[in-house]
Amino acid sequence: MDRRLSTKTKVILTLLVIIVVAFLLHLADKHMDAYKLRILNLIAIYGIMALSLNLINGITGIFSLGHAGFILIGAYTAALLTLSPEQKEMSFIIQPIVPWLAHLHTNFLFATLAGGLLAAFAAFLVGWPVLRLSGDYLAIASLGFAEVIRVVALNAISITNGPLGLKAIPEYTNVWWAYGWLLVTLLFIGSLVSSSYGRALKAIREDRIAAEEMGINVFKHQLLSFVVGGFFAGVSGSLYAHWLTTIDPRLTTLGPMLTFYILIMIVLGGLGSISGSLIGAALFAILVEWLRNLEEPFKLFGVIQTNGLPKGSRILVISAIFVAIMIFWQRGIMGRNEITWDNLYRWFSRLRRGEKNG
Amino acid sequence: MAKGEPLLVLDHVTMKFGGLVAVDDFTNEVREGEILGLIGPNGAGKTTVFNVVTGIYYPTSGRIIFDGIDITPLKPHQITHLGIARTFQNIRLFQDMTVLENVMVAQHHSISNPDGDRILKMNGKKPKMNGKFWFWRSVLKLGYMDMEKKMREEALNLLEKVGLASLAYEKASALPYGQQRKLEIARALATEPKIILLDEPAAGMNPKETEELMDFIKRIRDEFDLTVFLIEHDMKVVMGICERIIVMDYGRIISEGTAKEVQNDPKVIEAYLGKEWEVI
Amino acid sequence: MEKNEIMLEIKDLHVYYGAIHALKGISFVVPKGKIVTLIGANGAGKTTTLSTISGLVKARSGTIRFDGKDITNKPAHEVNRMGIAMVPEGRRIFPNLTVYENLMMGAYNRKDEEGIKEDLEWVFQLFPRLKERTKQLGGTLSGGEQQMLAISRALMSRPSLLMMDEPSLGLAPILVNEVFEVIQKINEEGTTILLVEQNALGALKISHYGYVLETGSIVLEGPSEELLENENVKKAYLGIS
Amino acid sequence: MNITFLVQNTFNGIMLGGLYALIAVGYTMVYGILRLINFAHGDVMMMGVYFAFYFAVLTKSNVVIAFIVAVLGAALLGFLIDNVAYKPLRNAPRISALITAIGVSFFLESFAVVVFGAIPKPFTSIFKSQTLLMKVLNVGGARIPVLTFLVIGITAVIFVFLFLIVYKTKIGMAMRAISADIPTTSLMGVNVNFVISFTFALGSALAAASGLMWSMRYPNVFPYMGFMPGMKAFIAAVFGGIGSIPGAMLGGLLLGLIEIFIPAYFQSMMMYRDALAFIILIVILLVKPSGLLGKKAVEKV
Repeated sequence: MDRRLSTKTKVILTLLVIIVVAFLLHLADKHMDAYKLRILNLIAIYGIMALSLNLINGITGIFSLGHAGFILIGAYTAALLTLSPEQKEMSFIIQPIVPWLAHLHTNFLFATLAGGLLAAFAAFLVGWPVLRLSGDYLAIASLGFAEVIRVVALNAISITNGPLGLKAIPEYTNVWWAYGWLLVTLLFIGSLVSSSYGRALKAIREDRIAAEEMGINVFKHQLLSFVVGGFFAGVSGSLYAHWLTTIDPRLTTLGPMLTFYILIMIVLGGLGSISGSLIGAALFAILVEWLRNLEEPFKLFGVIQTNGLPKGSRILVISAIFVAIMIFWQRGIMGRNEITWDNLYRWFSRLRRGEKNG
Repeated sequence: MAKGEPLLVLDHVTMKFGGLVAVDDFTNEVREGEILGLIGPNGAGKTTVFNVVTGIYYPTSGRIIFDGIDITPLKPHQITHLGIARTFQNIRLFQDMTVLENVMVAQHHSISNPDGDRILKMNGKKPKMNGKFWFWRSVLKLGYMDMEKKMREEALNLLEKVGLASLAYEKASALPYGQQRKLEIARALATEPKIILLDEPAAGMNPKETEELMDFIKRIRDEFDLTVFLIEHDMKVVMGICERIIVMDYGRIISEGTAKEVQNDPKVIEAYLGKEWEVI
Repeated sequence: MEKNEIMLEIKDLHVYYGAIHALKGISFVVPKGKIVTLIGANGAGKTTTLSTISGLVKARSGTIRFDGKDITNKPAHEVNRMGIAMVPEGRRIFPNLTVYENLMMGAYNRKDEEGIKEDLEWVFQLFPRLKERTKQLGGTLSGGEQQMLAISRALMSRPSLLMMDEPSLGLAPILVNEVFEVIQKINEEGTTILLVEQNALGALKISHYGYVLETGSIVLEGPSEELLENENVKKAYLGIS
Repeated sequence: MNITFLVQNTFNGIMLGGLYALIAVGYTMVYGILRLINFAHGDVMMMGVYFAFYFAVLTKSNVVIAFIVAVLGAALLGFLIDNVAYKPLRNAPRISALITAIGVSFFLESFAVVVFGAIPKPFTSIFKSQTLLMKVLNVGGARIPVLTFLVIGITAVIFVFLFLIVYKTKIGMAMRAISADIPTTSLMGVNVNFVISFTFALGSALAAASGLMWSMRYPNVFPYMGFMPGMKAFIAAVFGGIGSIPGAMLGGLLLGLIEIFIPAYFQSMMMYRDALAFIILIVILLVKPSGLLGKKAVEKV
């Protein structure tokens, strides 16, 4: 049986949810302490990263490991555009910044858009060769491209300030920017996935050859998915840069480590599920922060005083959980299912019927 | 095009893989409106013929003409857009998608296949795509919902015709084997083909299902105004519904004709049915 | 058939591939020293039956007894060690190994150097053509030679039961003849054989007993001579109408 | 650009290439058998180096003993990783195994951070006397450290052993058979899972051996030290044709030479040395995906 709500009802319900969430965010913005607020914003940033990678990996079935490269491009582009000319002059101590970039200065919205667009363009350039490969070759090649991007960031000193990175980036990322962009990402990717194009992308994931034989231009659709994912990765990079306030091209900040974090989020939430990505991102952000406690002194069973576990233990715990998920619980929290109004409606009506019968 | 005219022409088509000649100088045609059978022992190169026609492989030499257009250099998605649909020997449904979605994927080329349209226009034919900018229209929902509704109705309509309407919202993987075969045919029909290539449609079916399938193939041929080109192992099916039969062995055509003619061809008996021989 | 001579006994075997019910409770026996044939159309479940016996595919329910021991769902390498060898469909020669190495793979678990040497001589006697090609890579052999190698490789484990999946498939008619002759010869030298064939005519001619499979069930059985005379079999599988 | 310069760089290139080749062989053997890119391979190499370092520091024993312990320890680690993480996923989609491999890599790195600490350790401090390592020979004007000869020599010996195992023993034959066809190999009575675990152990031992020599040359030991050599070695394996052992050797050697020679002649490329390897990878994948010595595969429809 297919039970569905009318489109109108769904639009109204969605608007209602947006208003309620906005109100809650408003309350959080007013009353939460700065630390918790930062975590709240991080959840939104991770959410955008996870959604964009899931579009590529989970929905389209392209196993890309190059996400950090696009995020890096977005982060650097946006940060260079919002940093004041004076600040740029001050921090570029190894080599002075190139003149055309020194005085380029825009507001946060344009900087973020520019970051997204440049990342999308990079995705287009990278996708063109990489998408001709298949399976794990593609994974390695995309990781390789991300590394090339990182090595360039490390060495193009007059543009990126090399290993020193960019400092004193204004902390523009607040609840409204973060969740505003998350909403845009969610609506865009959600709308794409539920359209005929989304079905085509899923079909490519399920069986590439059959999809081709059904008249789908597989390469073009994969590239499309790659570019859209790249755009939002760039956007998330901008938000991330203006959240961190300091960025550098180390292996652990905007390198493969970040890609692996995002991969954990989408696997945890369920590869191929949009709502799963959001859940995965939120859980990951909270888990990582909560595990910070392990590294602080704490009392075991309330009695034994410990000095806390050594630094890095939380990542160890997370990676162990990750491997365990892959072995025992590959589908993650949502599998490929979605939380949609129709599904909720079906679920509630079943629940009600069940109560009547019982 | 009138009934009986050649619709799909294979002209000296050869396909080699390394040293192996899978299809060797294949020349024949499929005529408008007919049900043509392609038979031969395992490994005779039958499926390779389908793969070459639908663009999975480019032939090593030779030409393929469909509806007056040389499709030899074209890509699979372009060829599908022109009107050739197929099914696979080992069912290749989109397993994790619903029955309805499987059919709707096959409609996608009607809004996103400028490549195919270009070929049609170049050959002076009517383009098939309904308008432009569908990517942005579908994401921003600008006039897209009507299209979605139309596609959905057409898909449900098609499922009704083939008798799968009641399973529209089931996952394809949850269908019994016979129904999966049927869905694969329905999905192929959703691309609105002129010709449909069926690769062993009766494989794995019991005699009763096979019987139904034969009726089904004849019915869709008439209802959808189709030409059917099928590979089959089950001699009952081939002899029962094919108006003309091509027999292949070692990549070559060894015989051609009606069921009766082929059955009595000694070359066919030797290659396909096993030769009488003496035990030591 | 007499009970005490039974080498392999299948009882009510059910096998699933995902949702597909591939074997729907088949039962049959292979008596010691005989050739038994399974015939049926493509997709009837013949290969599945052999794969389940050899341990490559897991049975959902039912039992497989070999020499009185239960071997149901034992891993493939243990089944092989108990004395069952298989010639898989499509030969499955190791293309990157030499002919000699392919044969040695067959004898993987044997330690008796002398016995291995003896059997090597034996298979070279059966297929003199292989002897000239011991140093060649398996992948460079012709289809017929690969089939000979596949059979020889299986024989190198000195099995008490030899299972063969479509040994005549894709071979030129003249080679088909040769392969069937060899199967008979192997059987005459004491190896029990379970044969799966699409070439029903040839298979029934050399075998003692046959079973007809249709979509996962056995629909007919009997001594091979009787099956050869059966009207339904003639029509469906022998192409004689 | 004189002959001395050429000799100098050739030796450096062969040494680096040999080290890549030793790691690459592990990738190629595992890939050949399971079609799995064992992301954790570079990290196994890192663990091997830490094993040697801590064994030498804690027991104050001879370096040679520490090295042997480290190689055996890495082999055991490889065996364990296969059994715990990959074996349960043998029948899962290949991409699941790949993700798991990334997780294992991640796990080993953070394990090293927690247990061994994130601060780099000076590897050569475990050598009681460093005179031999420091010694430099004069070869036609070029100054070649003794270490370079040592590394090239040991690498060559290891490769001879590897070839003997893979081409002259029963288990080596089984390994090659598995890489062609797993089910058929099990029909021959081979315990496939055991052979696969053995392959992991062998590859891990070779990676550890490479890591130890690597650390004598670049004595900075830290938890992420396996990442780059691991990636490079993978590239080397693809370069030579993944799945082929001679290919991995050739690919490793060529990559080492390229990485030394290009920056030597074009100073400005020095900083982009790491990017170079990836660009080679992408070009190879696009132009000849089967690599120099690999075989072309036809997709079955």
